[in-house]
Amino acid sequence: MELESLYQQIILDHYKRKVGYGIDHGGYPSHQYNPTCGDEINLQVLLSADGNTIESIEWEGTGCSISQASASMLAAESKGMTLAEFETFAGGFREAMRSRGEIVLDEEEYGDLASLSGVSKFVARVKCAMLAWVAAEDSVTLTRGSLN
Amino acid sequence: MELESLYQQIILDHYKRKVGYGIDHGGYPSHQYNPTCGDEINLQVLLSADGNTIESIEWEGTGCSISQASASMLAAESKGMTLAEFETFAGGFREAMRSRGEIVLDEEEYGDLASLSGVSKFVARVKCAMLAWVAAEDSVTLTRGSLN
Amino acid sequence: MFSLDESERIRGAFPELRELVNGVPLVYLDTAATALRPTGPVERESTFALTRTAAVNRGAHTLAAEATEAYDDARATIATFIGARPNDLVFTSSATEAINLIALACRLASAVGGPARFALSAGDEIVHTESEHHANLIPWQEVAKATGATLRIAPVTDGGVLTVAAVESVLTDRTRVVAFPSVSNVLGIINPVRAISDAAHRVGALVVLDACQSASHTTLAVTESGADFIAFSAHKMYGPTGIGGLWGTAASLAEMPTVLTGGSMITRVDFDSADYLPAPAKFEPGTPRLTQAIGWAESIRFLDDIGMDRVADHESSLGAELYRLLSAVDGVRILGTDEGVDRVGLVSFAVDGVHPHDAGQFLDSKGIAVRVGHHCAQPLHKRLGVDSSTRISLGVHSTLAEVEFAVDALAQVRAFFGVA
Amino acid sequence: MFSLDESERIRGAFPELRELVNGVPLVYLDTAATALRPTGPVERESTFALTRTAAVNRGAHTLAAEATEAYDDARATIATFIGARPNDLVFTSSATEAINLIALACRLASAVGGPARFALSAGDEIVHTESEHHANLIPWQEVAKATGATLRIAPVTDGGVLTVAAVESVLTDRTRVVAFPSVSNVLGIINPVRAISDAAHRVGALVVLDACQSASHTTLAVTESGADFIAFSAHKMYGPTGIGGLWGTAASLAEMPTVLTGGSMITRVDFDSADYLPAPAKFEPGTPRLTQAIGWAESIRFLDDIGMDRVADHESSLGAELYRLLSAVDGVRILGTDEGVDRVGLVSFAVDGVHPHDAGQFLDSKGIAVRVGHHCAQPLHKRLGVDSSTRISLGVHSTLAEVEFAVDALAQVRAFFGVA
Ligand SMILES: Cc1ncc(COP(=O)(O)O)c(C=O)c1O
Ligand SMILES: Cc1ncc(COP(=O)(O)O)c(C=O)c1O
Repeated sequence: MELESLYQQIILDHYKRKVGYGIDHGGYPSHQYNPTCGDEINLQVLLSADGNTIESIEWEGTGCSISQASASMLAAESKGMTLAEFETFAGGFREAMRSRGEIVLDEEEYGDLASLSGVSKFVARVKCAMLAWVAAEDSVTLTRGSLN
Repeated sequence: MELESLYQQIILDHYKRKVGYGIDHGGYPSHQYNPTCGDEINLQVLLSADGNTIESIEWEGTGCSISQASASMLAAESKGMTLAEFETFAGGFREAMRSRGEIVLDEEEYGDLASLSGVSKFVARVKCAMLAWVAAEDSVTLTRGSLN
Repeated sequence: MFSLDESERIRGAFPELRELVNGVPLVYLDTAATALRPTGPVERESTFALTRTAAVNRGAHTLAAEATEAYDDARATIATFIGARPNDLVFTSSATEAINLIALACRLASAVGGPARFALSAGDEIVHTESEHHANLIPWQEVAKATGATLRIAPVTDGGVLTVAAVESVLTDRTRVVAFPSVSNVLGIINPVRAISDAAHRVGALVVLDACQSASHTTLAVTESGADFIAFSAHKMYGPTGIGGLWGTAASLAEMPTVLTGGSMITRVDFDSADYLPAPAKFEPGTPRLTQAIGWAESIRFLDDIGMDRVADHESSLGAELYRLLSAVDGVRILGTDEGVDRVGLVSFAVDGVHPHDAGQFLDSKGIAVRVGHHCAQPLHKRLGVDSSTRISLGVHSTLAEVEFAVDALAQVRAFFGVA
Repeated sequence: MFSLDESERIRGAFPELRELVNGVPLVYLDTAATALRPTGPVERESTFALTRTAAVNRGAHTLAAEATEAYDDARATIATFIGARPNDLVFTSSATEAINLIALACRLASAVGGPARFALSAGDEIVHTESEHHANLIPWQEVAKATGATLRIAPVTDGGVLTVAAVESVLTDRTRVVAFPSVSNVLGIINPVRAISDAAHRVGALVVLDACQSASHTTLAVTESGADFIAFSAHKMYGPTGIGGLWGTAASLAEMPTVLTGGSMITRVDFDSADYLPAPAKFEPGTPRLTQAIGWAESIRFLDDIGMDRVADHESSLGAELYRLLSAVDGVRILGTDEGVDRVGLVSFAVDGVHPHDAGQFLDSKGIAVRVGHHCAQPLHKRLGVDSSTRISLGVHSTLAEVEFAVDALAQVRAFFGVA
C-alpha cells in the first residue's frame, strides 16, 4: 500500500494547523484513550442554545498525524450541523473507515475529511482516525444529558 | 514390541501366586502409590534381630500383573539377604528397569525376577515394576530408623 | 453413520492413522484424552508461524496488523461454532485453566470483599457431582478450604446417571456455585445440562459447566445451556494443545474479577495502579496464543465442513454399537448405563480379573490405543467400586471395523491373562 | 558479528525474511515483541502433531509413552539451556503467566496464612523498578492492593540506568519481594542482576527476575543470577506462542503454594481433598502444552547449534553499531544511554515532531517492521518524558545492511512529515 494514499498533504497540513485546538469554553468534554499507543484526546462539542446544532468543537490531546488531523478536520467540517445531520455524517465516516478501502468518502460531503479515506486500508490506524469521533459522539451524549 | 516379551508365563504365575501376600506381623510398612492408575501397595521388610538380614517381606495391594508379580518375586528372592546384598540387588534391578531393554537381568542372580527384564522396553510400565521395590527400600529405612 | 466413502475421506485427513504402532496400523480409540490432528489445521498453523508471525495488538507494521486480524478472526470462528459472541469467549491455556480462573476469581473476591456473585464465605455451599473430572473438582476444593464454604456432592446412580433430582437434593439457599460436566469423561452419558442449570439458578448459584467431553461430539449451544460459564479445550476438538476456552455470559464476564494481569489488558498504567479493558482482554494478559488460535479455528472449520449434526450422529450411532458389542463380552463390566440416557461415543469398563494396565497393554500390542487408569476421576471410580478402568472413546474418524476389532481383541484378554 | 556467509545461512532458516511486505522484502526489527520462527522448530512441531499426538503421562499405549518421553526430553533440553535441573522448570503459558503464578501464590498465601516467604501483610513492601514491563508490575500492584503491602519503586537515571544503589535505596527490612527485569524491553540495558539479587537477599526478599528480553540474546545462567524465580517466554526465543517458563530454586518451588489445580498434578483425590505431586507437576495441572514444548526445545537446539556466546556477540556488536548510527540522526532522541553499560541489540527512540505511529508507518512502507507505542511500559515512558516511542530490536538473523537501511529510512522521516 502506498504511503501517499495514507498521508495526503492536506492531512499533514491539518496535523500542524489543528483547527479547534484548545478548550476555551465550559462544556462537557469527553476523554478518549488509545491503549495501544497511549494517545489521548479531550474533546467537547458546544451546542446552540436549543441543543440542536453544533456551534463548535474544541479539543486538546496528543497523538499521531492521523488522529490529530482527524480531530482538526472534524472541528472544521462539523460546525453548524444539526445533531441529526451529524449523526448521519459520523455514521458515514465510521462506515468508510471500516470498509478496508471499499468506500471512498465523497469530497462534496466530507470536505477535507475525504482525504482520510485511505486510512481504511490501514486497519491498525482506523482507531487513530476514529478517536476524535468517539469523543465527539460521547460529548454530545453528555451535553444532551445535561440538558434534561 | 512383542507382548510375550513383557508377559512371560512366570509373571502371570506370580500374579496369581503372590508370594508374601498378607501383612501378618508387626513391622514398618511403606505405602506406595502410582498416581497414573491409582495402584497401591503396602509392604514391609522384616529384619533379623540384629537388623542386618531380611527375614521376610510381607505385602498387600492392588495393581497390574507387572506390579503384583514384581512384589511377589521380590518377596521370594530377597529372603535371607543381608541389607548390603539387598542394596546391590535393588540397585541392579532399578538399573535394568531403566535400561530400555539394554540390560537383561541375570537368571542366576535374579531368579524369577529375570523374567521382568522385558519390562524395561515398555517405559510406561517401569513404574509398575518398581512400586514394590520403592516400598521395600522405604520400609528398610523406616525399620532401621526405629532401631536407633 | 458415515458412508464408507465419507469415512475414508475423513480418515485421509489424519496422517497418524497411517502410522504403524508396534508394526500394526494404529487404531486410535483415545479421542477423549486428546484428539488426533487433521493435516489442514496443523499446516495452517505452521504456515502461519513461518510466514506471518508478528505481535498481535501492537504496533502499526503490516505483519502485526495482519496477525491481529487473523487472531480476531480465529476468535470469531470459534465463538460462532459455539453460538457465542466473540467478546464472550476468553482464550485460556486449557479447560483446566478456564475453570481455575473462575475458582481463583472466587478465592480472590472472597479474600478482599469482591463482587457478591463471586465472593464466598463460611457456610456457603459449592455443589459438584460424583462424576467430576479432577479439573472441575480440585479448584473448588481449594475455594472451599480458603473460604470456609462447604462442598456438597450430587450423587450419581449406580448406573452413573446424574439426575436433576439428585442435584436438587443438594441445592440449598446457601448454594453459591454448581459445577458439573456436560458429559463425564468416564461415563459418556449426556447430562441434562439445561435442567440442572435452571435448578441451580433457582437458588441463585453460579453455574460452571465443564464441556470438555461434548464440545467436539455434540453441538455446543452455549446460550441454550443456561450456564454462566463454560470451559473446554482445543486439543479435544482436533485443535492444538496449549489453548482452551472460557465462555461466559457478558454479565458474568463483566462482573468477574481479573485474575491474571499484565500487558495488553490495560488502558492506563501508573506506577501503583492500572485500569483494565473489558472482556475478553481483561482475562488475557500478555502475548496471545496466536498460532494456537489460528490452528484451533481451522480445526473448527474442519468440523464445520463435515457438519456437527452429522458428526454427532455418526459418533453416537457408533458408540451405541460399541456399547452393545462390549456388553456381550464375557467378564466385561461397563461403567455407566445406556438405559434411558443419551450417550456420546465413549465407554469405560472393567475386565474381570484383568487390571486395566494389562488390558491396555494387550490392546496396544494390536495397535489399539485406549486409555487406562482413573482418567482423572478417582472419586467416581471409587464410587463405582473400582480403582481404575479401561476406556474406549471415539472420534470423527472412528469406524465400525475399528470398534469390532477392538471388541474382538477385548474378548481375548481374559484368556491371555489366564483368568478365563 | 557473523560473517556474511554465516548470516546468509542463518537467515535461510527464516522463511518470513523472504516474504514481501508492501511489495518490498521484510526487514524484521521487532524480535523483542515476538521472534520470527525458523523452519526446523516449526516443522518439528507440526510433524510431531501429525504423527505422534497422544496424551502425556496417561495410559500405557505406545504413542502415549512416546509423547511422555518427548515431553520430558523437551523440558530437559530447555532446562539445560538455562543451566537448570528439569524439575525446577515449570511450563506456563508465557512469562506473564509465570509472574502471575508467583504473585497469585503470594495473594493466596496472604489470605489464608500460607508459607511465610509468600504471605505478605500490611506494611510489608514490594520493590519494583521504573523500568518494569506491565507484566512484572501490575500483578504486584494487585498483590499490594489485596494485602495492604506498599509498592516501592527503584528509580532509573535519566539515561535509564538501574543501579544497585538505586535498588538498595528502596530496600528496607520490610521488603518482601524484589521484581525487576534482566533487560528492560524499552531500554536494552543489561542490568546488574546478580548484585541486585544479592542486595535483595540481604534483606530477606524474594527475587523475581523477568528475563524475557535477555533469554535469547545473552546466556541465561539461572543459578548464577541469584534470583529465586525467573520468568521467560518461548515466543521471544524463536519458539511458539502459548508456552513460557517459570524457573525457581528447588526450595522456592517446594515452598510455593499451588495456584492452578486439576488433573495430572495429584496423587490421591477424594471428594473433598487431594494430595499434590512435587514441582514441576504441582504447577502444571491438565493436559500439557505438548507440541509447544517440543517446538520450543527445537528452537533451543537452533540457538545451541549457532552457540549462544556467538549469538550474544553478534547481536551486541550490531546493537552497538545501531546505537552509534542512530545517535547521529538529526532529531532522534534515544531512550537509554550506552555509556558505562552493557546493552543488547535493542534501541527505543523518539523522533522530534513525528509521532511513533507515523514513524512506524513510514518505515513499514519500506518493509521495515518495528514496534511503536508504549511497549507495555507506560510508567517508564512517562518517567522519560514521552508518551510512546519507536523501537528497533535485533535478532539472530539481523544484519548490518538491515540496520543501515533502517537508519537511512529514519533519517528521511522528519522531512516526509514536514518537520525538518
Ligand atoms: C520485559 C518483558 N517482560 C514481560 C513480557 C511479557 O511476555 P509475554 O507477553 O510473552 O508474557 C515482555 C514481552 O512482552 C517483555 O518484553
Ligand atoms: C471432563 C473433562 N474435564 C476437564 C478436562 C481437562 O481438560 P484439559 O486437560 O485440556 O485442561 C478433561 C480432559 O482431560 C475432561 O475430560
